[in-house]
Amino acid sequence: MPPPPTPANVRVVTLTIDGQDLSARADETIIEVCRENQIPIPSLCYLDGLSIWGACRLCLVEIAGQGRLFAACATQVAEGMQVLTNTERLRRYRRTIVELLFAERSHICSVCVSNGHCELQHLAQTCGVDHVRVPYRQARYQMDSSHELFRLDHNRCILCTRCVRVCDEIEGAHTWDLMGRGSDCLVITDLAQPWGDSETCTGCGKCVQVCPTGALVKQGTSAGEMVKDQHFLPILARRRQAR
Amino acid sequence: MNRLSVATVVAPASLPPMAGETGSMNKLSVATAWLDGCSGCHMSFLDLDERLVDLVRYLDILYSPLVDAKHLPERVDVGILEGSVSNADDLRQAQAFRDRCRILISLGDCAVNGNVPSMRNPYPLAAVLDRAYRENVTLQPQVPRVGVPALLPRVRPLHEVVAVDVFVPGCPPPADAIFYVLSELIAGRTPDSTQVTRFGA
Amino acid sequence: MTLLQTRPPLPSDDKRWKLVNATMRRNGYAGHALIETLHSVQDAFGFLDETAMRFVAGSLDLSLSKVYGVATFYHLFLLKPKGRHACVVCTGTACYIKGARGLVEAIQERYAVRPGETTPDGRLSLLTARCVGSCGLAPAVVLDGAMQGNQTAGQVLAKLERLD
Amino acid sequence: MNLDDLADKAEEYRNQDPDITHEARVCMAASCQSSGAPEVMAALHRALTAIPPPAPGERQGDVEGDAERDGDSEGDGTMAGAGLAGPADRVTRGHRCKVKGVGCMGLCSAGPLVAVAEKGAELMASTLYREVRPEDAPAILASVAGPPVARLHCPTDQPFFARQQRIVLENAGVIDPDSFKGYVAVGGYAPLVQALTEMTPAEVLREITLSGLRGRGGGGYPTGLKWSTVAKMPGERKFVICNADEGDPGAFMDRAVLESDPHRVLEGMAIAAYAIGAAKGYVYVRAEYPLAVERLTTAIRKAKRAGFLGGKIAETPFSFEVEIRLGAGAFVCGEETALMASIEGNRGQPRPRPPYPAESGLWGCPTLINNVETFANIAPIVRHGGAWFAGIGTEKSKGTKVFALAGTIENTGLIEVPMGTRLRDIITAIGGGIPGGRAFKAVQTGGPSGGCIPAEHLDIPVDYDGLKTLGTIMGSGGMIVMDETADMVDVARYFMEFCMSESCGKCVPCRAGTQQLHALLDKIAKGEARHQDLALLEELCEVVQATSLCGLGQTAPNPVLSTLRFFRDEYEAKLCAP
Repeated sequence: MPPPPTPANVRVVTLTIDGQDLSARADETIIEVCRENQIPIPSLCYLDGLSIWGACRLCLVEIAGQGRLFAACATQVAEGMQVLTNTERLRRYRRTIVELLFAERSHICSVCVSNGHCELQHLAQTCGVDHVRVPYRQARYQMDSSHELFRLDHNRCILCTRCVRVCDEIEGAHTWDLMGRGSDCLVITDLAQPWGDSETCTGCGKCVQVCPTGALVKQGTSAGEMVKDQHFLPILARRRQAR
Repeated sequence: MNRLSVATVVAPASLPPMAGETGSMNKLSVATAWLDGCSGCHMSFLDLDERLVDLVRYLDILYSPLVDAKHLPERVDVGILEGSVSNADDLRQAQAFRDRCRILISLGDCAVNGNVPSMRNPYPLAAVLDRAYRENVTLQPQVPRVGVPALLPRVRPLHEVVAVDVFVPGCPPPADAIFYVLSELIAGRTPDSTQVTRFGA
Repeated sequence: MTLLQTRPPLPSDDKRWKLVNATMRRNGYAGHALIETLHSVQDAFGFLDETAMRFVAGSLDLSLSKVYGVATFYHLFLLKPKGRHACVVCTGTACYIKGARGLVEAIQERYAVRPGETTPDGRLSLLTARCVGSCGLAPAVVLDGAMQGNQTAGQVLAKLERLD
Repeated sequence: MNLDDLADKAEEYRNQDPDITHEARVCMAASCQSSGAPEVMAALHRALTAIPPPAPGERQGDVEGDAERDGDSEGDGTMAGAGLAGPADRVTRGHRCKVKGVGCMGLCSAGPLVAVAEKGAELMASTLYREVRPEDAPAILASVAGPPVARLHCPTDQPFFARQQRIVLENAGVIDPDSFKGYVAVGGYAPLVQALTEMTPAEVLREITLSGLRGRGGGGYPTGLKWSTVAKMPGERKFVICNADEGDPGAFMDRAVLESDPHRVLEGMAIAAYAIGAAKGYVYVRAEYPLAVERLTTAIRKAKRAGFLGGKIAETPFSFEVEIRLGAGAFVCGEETALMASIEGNRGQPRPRPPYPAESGLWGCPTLINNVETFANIAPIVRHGGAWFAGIGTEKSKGTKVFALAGTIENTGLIEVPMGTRLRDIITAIGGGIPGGRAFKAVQTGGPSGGCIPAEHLDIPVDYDGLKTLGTIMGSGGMIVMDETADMVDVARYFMEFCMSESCGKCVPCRAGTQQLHALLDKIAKGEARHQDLALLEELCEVVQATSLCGLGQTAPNPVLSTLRFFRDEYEAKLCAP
């Protein structure tokens, strides 16, 4: 699919990413430019087609002349910008963040229906996480199997809010939201009632498809069987935008 | 798109030649044991099949469930532990391995991250024992205490109780991954197992 | 195409709903009035129950999960009724340095309630506050709305014992 | 209305009760209220009426309380049952005295405080009484015409008062915070009228920039620069927000300012709105400060009625409305993007910046956010000029700073000192040192985002940059003093517990990282940690600091890093064998 032509009022800028000279539309974010140019940059909360959340902090990059780090998903490119996406420091931070996620809840890959198709699991491998240095919290979270089609396992949720956003922004139901705060945050449907009792859920399953882990899955899948399909998202997002 | 699949093995196609093919003096001594695990990682080791024959030219397996020796030698080059640390015996075994092995390998998800055994951790130990030995038992329910090691309050990955040098995650780690790790050690290099395996692999 | 939103009727003829409704009306039933509205529900009823959250969500045209998400984000909002008496121990830095933890522990031990909980008989809620801004009186306790400065565990327990 | 008209008004209000010569001012700020000020106030009223009536020919004091000061009988005397109301006046030996509720006088640990002063005199010129009980009322009133009551006397020439320089707090403890006329009488709203009638917005911006004022909320961002940026932003709708979500445990400066001089803050906001072109403002204030909310509400109502808020202020085309928004117990809402999310009725979760609020803030419009103390500095700057303000303080930190002194220190309370005052002066001279003969160990500044300063650095001048070099921050102004008995690992754990439970849960490093840091500190405090735990602690601190989404997470490791820097031995002493 050819990229859409640049609108007349948007400038084109040149920048370097990891030493590569690139051009980009001024309204693009760093992560979009990276993805276009096959520069790998890890992310979990970012998903093309959904609004920017900026919370997983995995896509942080260094920008020359700036003391702090910037989230590639939330930072627009600028003329002459020099971006580094893969420094030793960034790799170290990313590794630690992935470890923090693994330690926060119980992600036991071997018995997960998403085993082999999980973005968190994949990230652990690409970020070089062969073990988790911080202690596992071992808190106990519930499962919700009340929905006839889908299942929610809070133990595997990383609170990326992709489900919340896709439900609100694409499906328009806003069945999902977050409750609580800090590590007590949970994704909820309606007034934190069982998913199957939800009056607002349309059962469309978009939340399941965008979920990066095994937190939201189809009923009836067993270990390793849950393969997600997100191809609908950019298409629907573009069509919604067009209106 | 197969970005979620395990990377292809990059292990050396053949093992390095050793100085003086017959010189067993240069072999790496190896000890293995399983703690709280299913032995699947050891089975995966056996899945090396004919490559085992190649490996024993470089390795001396001195102590293992796979061999007859009953005592862990005082000094061992490479220790390989499968399984999580769940009871008092596991803890003793782990400490003994650490004391006596130059390089300690944490093999498989149970050892690396607690895996299935650690799923009891959110529950108090007493509740776990009750569930297993009283609630689900119809005949003479009782918690065994004699002749079995006491369970630790929490199941822990190996590196939480002793220092670990090499981590090989996977449930079980593929035979190729084990082969790669051992080959690298034989060649005197530090293996990076994320090239060949991952959690849950 | 315009789809008109219909606002739900007041949940009952309890006069307090009119107060809640007035807050929403004053804000033009705009979604951004959610927190203001939840404050007025809590002022009127003491806590937020499901009926109230459904009514507010319907009136402001917000989703149920959003209302619940906001209500549980802010620690001041209670989803369960408080006890007849509320004992708030300030755990701000000054109070902490001067022994607030001891006060909490003493109450916790005597009444078997943890901070945020209410005794089973509904008599006493133990709460902690981040800082009640009376650092000059540390450690401070707010008992049923009245500030008590420079407290010891003995003093606080004695006061709690005297409550009905 | 021009400045002359306002000056006439002020003169009129000052001379409203020409017979009154003295005032007995009772501190009715929250701290004194909780130590019994309302009872003292009532006793003083009773004592006034009990004093024999004046000799024939002298005017009978209006014991019922002049129903009003602001011609607003409904408004005054409605204070929280606390009764700021009902000033009564009576003659005592040729002097006429009235009882008046005022804001914070500073020395909270000695409350309830009562000051007897000539009408309109500043705090320093008053006779101050400490720890006043209701039964002391007759003696205090008698002292209006006689010598001070020695046993209650709290000299105002002691360093606690003498070493202060009150700009932000100049009216605190002097005027009745609920009285609009009282504020105008001391020159209030003249700077606003001056700005509206005699200055262009650009001129206001120039004075603020010239003053060198930096944000008092903690960051120390140059106020003039912030205002200019918002002013330059395109867009019809802009907003001014006053951040009164003072959440640092151990900080109560903003609360005292709002409770003592609310009009001052509103005036600062109005001047800002004029300078940047905003027509609407919000004060986001903690619901935990009911008294501040009430006084602010009263002030807004009265300012609006008098034409200093609302449409066509001072008969100029400038309009400015202010609304109060209540927080609901979330520390993170002090972060500006979280605060705006909360005003919009959402969960108070921050979002990545840029875009900064100046560009895209409340409902996507350019928004100016300053804290209470920053706004309280605006009126004096406009009145005396930016150059005057720039003459106070140090090279890079101008003006004064209000601090809340607390912890194990003799004088706890609120102080205002010029920037650059040595920390030692604040603690030993103003604060009166450590009670009980114990030794000073450290002072914590900047709350959960700050750090601890040990004894060997007490000679540092307190300003934004000086504190930064010691690994702490100015913060909003909390200063917690700790004596030798303080356990620094425990202090670090306390602050980490705070950050952990106040983390909004949005970004991973803050949500999960503070959890892990707290667990590690707990392990160390319990003596169960090893050397590698300490190394992990430091590494995690770095990650949380560098990768968190907002200031809460980015600064959460500060108390740990700072105590590690100065008290590492305490950590190491708690480690068990490696």
